[in-house]
Amino acid sequence: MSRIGVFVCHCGENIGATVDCAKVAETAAKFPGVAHSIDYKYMCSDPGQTMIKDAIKEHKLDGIVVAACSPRMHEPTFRKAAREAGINEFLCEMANLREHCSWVHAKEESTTEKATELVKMLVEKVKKNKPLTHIKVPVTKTALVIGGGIGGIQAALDIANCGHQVIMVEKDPSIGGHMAQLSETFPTLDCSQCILTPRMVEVAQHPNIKLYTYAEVESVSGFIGNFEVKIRQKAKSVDDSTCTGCGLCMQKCPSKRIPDEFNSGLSNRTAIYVPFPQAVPNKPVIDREHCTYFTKGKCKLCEKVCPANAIDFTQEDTIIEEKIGAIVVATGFDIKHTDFFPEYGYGQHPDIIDGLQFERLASASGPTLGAIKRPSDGKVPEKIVFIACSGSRDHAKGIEYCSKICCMYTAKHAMLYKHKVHHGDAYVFYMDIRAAGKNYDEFVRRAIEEDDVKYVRGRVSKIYEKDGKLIVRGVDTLLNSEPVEVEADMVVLATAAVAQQKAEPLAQTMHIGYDAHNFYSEAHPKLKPVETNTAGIMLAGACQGPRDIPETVAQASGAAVKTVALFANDELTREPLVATVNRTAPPMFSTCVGCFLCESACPYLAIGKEEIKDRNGNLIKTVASINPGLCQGCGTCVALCRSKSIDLNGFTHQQILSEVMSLWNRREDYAEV
Amino acid sequence: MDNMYVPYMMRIEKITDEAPDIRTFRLKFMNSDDEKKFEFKAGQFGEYSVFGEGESTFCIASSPTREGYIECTFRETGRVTAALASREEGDIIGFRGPYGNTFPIDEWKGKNLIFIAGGIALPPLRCVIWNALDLRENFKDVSIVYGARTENDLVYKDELKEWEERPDVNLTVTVDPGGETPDWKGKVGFVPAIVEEVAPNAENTIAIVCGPPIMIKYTMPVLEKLGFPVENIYTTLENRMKCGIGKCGHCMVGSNYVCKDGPVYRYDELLALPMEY
Amino acid sequence: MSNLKTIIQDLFANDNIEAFVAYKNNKPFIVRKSEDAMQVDEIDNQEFNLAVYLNKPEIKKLSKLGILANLSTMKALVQLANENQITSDKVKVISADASPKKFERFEEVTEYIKANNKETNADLSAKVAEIKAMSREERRDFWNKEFSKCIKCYACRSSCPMCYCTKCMVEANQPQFVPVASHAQGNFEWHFNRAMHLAGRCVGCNQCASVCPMDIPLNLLNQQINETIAAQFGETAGEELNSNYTLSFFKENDKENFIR
Amino acid sequence: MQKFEPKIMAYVCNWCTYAGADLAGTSRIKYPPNVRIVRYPCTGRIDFMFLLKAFEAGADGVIVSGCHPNDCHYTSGNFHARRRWMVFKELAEFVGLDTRRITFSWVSAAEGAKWAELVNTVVEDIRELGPNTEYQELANKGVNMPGDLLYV
Amino acid sequence: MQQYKLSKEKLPEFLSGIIQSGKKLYAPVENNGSNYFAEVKEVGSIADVGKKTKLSAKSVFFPRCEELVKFEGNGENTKIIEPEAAQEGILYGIKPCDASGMDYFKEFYTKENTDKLIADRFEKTTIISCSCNEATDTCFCTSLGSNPGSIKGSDLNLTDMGDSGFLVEVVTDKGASLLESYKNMMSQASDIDKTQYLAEPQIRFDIEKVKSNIDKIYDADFWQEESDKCLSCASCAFSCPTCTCFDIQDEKNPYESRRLRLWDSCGFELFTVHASGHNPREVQTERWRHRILHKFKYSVDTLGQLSCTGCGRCIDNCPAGMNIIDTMIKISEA
Repeated sequence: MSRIGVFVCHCGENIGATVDCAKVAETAAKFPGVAHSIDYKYMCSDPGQTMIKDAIKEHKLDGIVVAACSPRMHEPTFRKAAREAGINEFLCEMANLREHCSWVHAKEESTTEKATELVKMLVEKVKKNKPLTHIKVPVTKTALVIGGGIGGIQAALDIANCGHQVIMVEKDPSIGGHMAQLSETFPTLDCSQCILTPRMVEVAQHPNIKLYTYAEVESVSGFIGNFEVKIRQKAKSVDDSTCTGCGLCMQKCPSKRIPDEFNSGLSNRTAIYVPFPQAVPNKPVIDREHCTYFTKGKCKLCEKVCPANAIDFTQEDTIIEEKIGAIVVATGFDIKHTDFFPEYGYGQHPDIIDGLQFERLASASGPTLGAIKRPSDGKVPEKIVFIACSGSRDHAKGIEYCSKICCMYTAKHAMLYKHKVHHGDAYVFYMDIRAAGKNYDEFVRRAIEEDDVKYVRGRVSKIYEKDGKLIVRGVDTLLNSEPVEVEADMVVLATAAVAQQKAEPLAQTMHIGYDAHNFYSEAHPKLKPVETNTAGIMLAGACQGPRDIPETVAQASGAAVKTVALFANDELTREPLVATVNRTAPPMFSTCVGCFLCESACPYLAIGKEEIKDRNGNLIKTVASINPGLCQGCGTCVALCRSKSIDLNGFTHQQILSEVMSLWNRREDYAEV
Repeated sequence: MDNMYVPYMMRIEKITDEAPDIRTFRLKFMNSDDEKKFEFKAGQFGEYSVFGEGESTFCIASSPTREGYIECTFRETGRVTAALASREEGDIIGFRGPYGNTFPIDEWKGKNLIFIAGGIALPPLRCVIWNALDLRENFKDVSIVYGARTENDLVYKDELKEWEERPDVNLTVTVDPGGETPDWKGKVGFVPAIVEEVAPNAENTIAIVCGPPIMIKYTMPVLEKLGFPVENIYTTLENRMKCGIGKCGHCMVGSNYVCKDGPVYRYDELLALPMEY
Repeated sequence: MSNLKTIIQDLFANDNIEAFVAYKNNKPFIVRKSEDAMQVDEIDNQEFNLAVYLNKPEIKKLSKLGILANLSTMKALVQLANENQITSDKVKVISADASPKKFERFEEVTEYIKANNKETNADLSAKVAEIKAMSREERRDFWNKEFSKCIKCYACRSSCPMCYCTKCMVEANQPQFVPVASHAQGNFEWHFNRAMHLAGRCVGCNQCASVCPMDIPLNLLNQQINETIAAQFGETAGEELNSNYTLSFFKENDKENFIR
Repeated sequence: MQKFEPKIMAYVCNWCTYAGADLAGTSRIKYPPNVRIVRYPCTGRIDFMFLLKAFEAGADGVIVSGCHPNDCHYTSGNFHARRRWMVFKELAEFVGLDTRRITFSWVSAAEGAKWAELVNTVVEDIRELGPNTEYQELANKGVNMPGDLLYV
Repeated sequence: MQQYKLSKEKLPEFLSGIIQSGKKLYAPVENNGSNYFAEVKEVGSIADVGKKTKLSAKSVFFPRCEELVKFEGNGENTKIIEPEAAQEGILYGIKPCDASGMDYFKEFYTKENTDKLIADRFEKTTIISCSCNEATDTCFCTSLGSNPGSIKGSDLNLTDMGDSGFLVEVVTDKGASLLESYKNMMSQASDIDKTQYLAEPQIRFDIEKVKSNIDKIYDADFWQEESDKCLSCASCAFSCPTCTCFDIQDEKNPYESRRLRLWDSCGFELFTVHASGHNPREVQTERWRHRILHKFKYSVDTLGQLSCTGCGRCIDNCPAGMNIIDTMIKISEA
């Protein structure tokens, strides 16, 4: 039989006034397996803890039950005491006599009786407790940052500045992301590139950051602290190490009519290109889809002109394998394009543009060098209409959420327009103005009040062309929903922010959750906003949902801190309260039959397949195995397992059943009612 | 009613931890009348039980020459053994027995004895080893070859030392390759190989072999090669048993109820049985 | 020679199968050698769900085999595939109908099921409804009476294509959840457990009831659960590949009107 | 001999209902002492067998309670539990178990008052129903009975 | 041997006399279209004894769940409580094949290491068998050298003679003493030969050939073929009149515990498995062979008699259509 110690705490008067603690201790002493039982005024006090430690040694106890307050309060205290006395801390259990008994019941015999039974339950449970050791997982102190936008840049720099290695993967030829495309930023109207490019350079030059541009994450395996990732480095066709970035090749390239992604299609680029002048790295890649050599089999002009002999048409995609300990996902967002809107002409009219296109028009480095000229004929628009909530908050379009940034950038756009075209008229159609943020509402008010932007509350039902003008037809809901028509020269749609096209497959690669709109899910909406359900994978920026730059940067720093915190120790220590799949003697090896119905129930994707092989390497059976690095111990798989092959440390079938059975109700104790 | 399923009440007098998960209990009868009536011989076994958890079958590991108590050694593998393992000194458990046949130790007078055991199978032999050692003058050379997976898995470590030191016992202890620590002074290798190495003289020698099926399988040919006639080799079977009295059918091998007609078999008797053990 | 026999012999010759599960004299029959194919039945109305043989250890360990499958066998095969117990590489499926056809992939099996699915459990549904209409005490007494016959021979378990655990939970004894004994509690908990463990997995072949030597209508339990699951979650076992298992899957708007 | 006092077993999850019951304590909300709480990490951990085992142990009533949907500490344990309970409850009713003795509920960490109210209601309901002897009796039906049709 | 004639009308009177005498009467009763042995409280509930019951009558002597011993309290205060003694009873309506199975059963449990619990029930139970007028197509008692009028294992034997009533044969003293109080209902009938009324099940295999082959077929090829469709359930063993195997399991609550004897079957995969995981009869072929050899060889070795009575229940109840007759034919032809 076991040797259990029972320690009943009076908690001053808190328990003692209602429960007869001495009697509880006295009765508990008679329970089978109880070797020592005592009550004391304050168990959590130093003398109380000393008493427990001494009793453990003196009575050779192999388990203790402290009957005191809620385990949510003092379990760590008493487990520590147990550990200090030389027994495994998981051989300590608490009976909740305060919150669940003395504080909620009257001073009656039945209350003491309940207290006694609560102790009995835990005595029976602790008899079945097994010593557990904390799970230690080694940590590879290298972080992977996916995405080289402002979120990724911020996270990478923060982590790298803490002395840890960072690998950054960017799908485009240059880092910078959407922020590099912006002209000015709200609410300060400072130049976006001016604040971003120094940070891009910092990334490129940081000794702790390894940058892979024009690369994508191919696969992720492993678990927190121990991921293995395969990165596909797409063939650049230019040897980075020899290319000097002189740009001769781009001047000579004959394919010059390729829509420029950086300028949102408002200008063209060559097949060998750098996306923009301040690109990092500032070395071109060949876009094989449009390159004459790759499409038609001859040209090689660039090769001929390259003074450094850096052009290499034979390059192939390579797979780079890296071992990493944590991942920061900062893949950003995309926007809906004008072709999404039938009511606005399916993007057929060149003068109906989206927000990013307007950013490029307004940008000094843009196709018009910052002059607001309409794409169709290059004329300065005299009257311009901005339509907020284009697609957002629209159930009919399947986008119920608010894109969050549009109110602010629309105000910014209107202001930029007014600053550049002083005599022009700017209209903004909006649903609500959401300008919560430091100096945000003031910014919008400035647009309306100082720059005389005309805000019309109402939706635009239709835009059509008439006599070279764009007729914008909407309603003004503040004026009794009267129809409004504006004859505009140009229309800017603040289109909905949506998840990146490849967000879903990437989430599946990493096994992280995502919502119906393919934005990635945080582990907890309030308390774990930068973590995902997969331990060791953090989120930064708009991949989780639309957000602006300061929020993205703040979150990126948060994700960086989570990563650095993980890297603070060589080993990751986790509570051992995890599920395990049993292993039995051969020839069965495990009672698990490998149905893997548990697999889909695990919210943490902690359940994997393990192949059991004989000495010759022949497969005997495939069984479930639970990665203790990922399991959080909810026990859903345990309850699902039909053959009872999975059990949960700390809450085993044996422990719980013993607790339940200890409450056995003796019928003969009752009179008939 | 004379109910054969009613156990004796036994008190655990002493618990010895032998190896990881392996313990020895020394049991005393609660009722002195039971104790007086009780008699057993080397090779017999019993059903040890925890009330409400079930019965488990182990040999009696102590020698009949040591009176006043019985001992059993068991490994924690299932529900009953786990319940037994959680008992403390002074606790009460149940015991039924003795059951089964015995080693014909009287017939071995004047012969050499070699005991060959592997792992947790030393307990059945320990009974007959002590029985022989307590009647040492009846036998000529006594040798013991004992092997376990690792050093830590060896049971009766104190007694191994005692046998080691006795001049009239020739003890060879071995562990499987990889199971030794740097200080290990015994042999390294599997039991059959060590038996071959020790090469006991087969003449006028009785070999008593007990171990896991795989060890038996490879040791027997070695003994035959060394010239042991099958009639001079004994072993004891450890089939699954429930009742111990030849009724429940679990231990049946051919028409033999191992619990009643065994567990001790001479090798030629064993060869006559179907290979269902 | 009939089509079926030719197909079986062909499987032995060209697909290297080691066994073929079929019927002989209306009973299950394992064809181990090509020439034994001549003995199989050609009629196509047998009820026995042969999929259960794929769980038999001696057959499970074979590397390749074939099986004659009626509709319920096919559903069981699909469900077994969903539960990672068989693969189409290993198991060749032949339809048990007037014109036996070989399916290369389980996708074809599901198509066959869709095309040929029929509502066969109308009588059973009626019986379930009848029991549901009883008072609680009547229901309790009805089942007590039925379970009292159970001798725990486990024919229900052995004959169920979805009962393939190598060690059934009644044989797990640390702790012993379900009493081994065939007393009222042991029987009740055994059948309750079996029904729960088949929830969302039972393909409705009714084999448990038809093999029971004590004629306990065990299929009523499964039918009741199948009906609950169909009504509450809109799911049916064994009809689609990779369909989510009812109990390790959820929808946020699952019904919860019984929760306070 | 005592007067019948219902014995209620409560299977609760650690993060919501256990904490809710703690809150009832810190708020000193009184409720009857008939309830014994068994702590689980999550309602997802509650094997349906434990519900039957509560009956075997002679519980007159059982409360099963966890986090409200979407509040699960482990994100989805309660969703899984909810499905399982649905199937369990329907089957239990079908085989004639007295499901009035099992109460499923959601009590969050903030709902101390709801917890106290729940215990009050359940204790009163079960007091009405009387002792639960039916299930415990099963253990002796069919033992030592010659013949094949035992407890018809 | 004494023989009496009992008219059809008097039979219920005879049986209700037994019930009234305070003895327990076990007889076939009907449930969902099949017959089972159970205690009957009134004669009217006895089913047609001509129909084979689903299970043998062994549950009357060997209940499927029985307390071997009970323990009250914990630790030092543990009290051992032994089961109560059996009650006097009559088993009526058992077939001759079943009765001879019961004879084997009794022999097995009493010959060596007597199991007092089972012996006590045999001692206190009088067996009245009823000869078969009709056989089913799974009956093969005649193939084993027995016949549908066999009196082996019976204390009294009844043969239905149609309109002429029943022929009552007194087999044992126990039978005679039971009849003592009811003799007035019967008339002497020593000259009747019951053979004419008996069913004539076809002889399916040559038992002599089986006996001569049984020692040499252990390694035969047909075992796999024969056992291939076996699903390892226990419906054959549990319905068999001579399957004696059992399991012992403990149950407990915090106040008391009990040790139960439960039916078990050598067909279960886990029946023989060792604590180490090693299983001496790992595949079903070995288990089926053990079952057959136990019936036809091992029981002959140990008790000098076959332990198959030809009742055919294993064939009737097998989910997979296993047929012991097929195996016997294979053995006889080996």
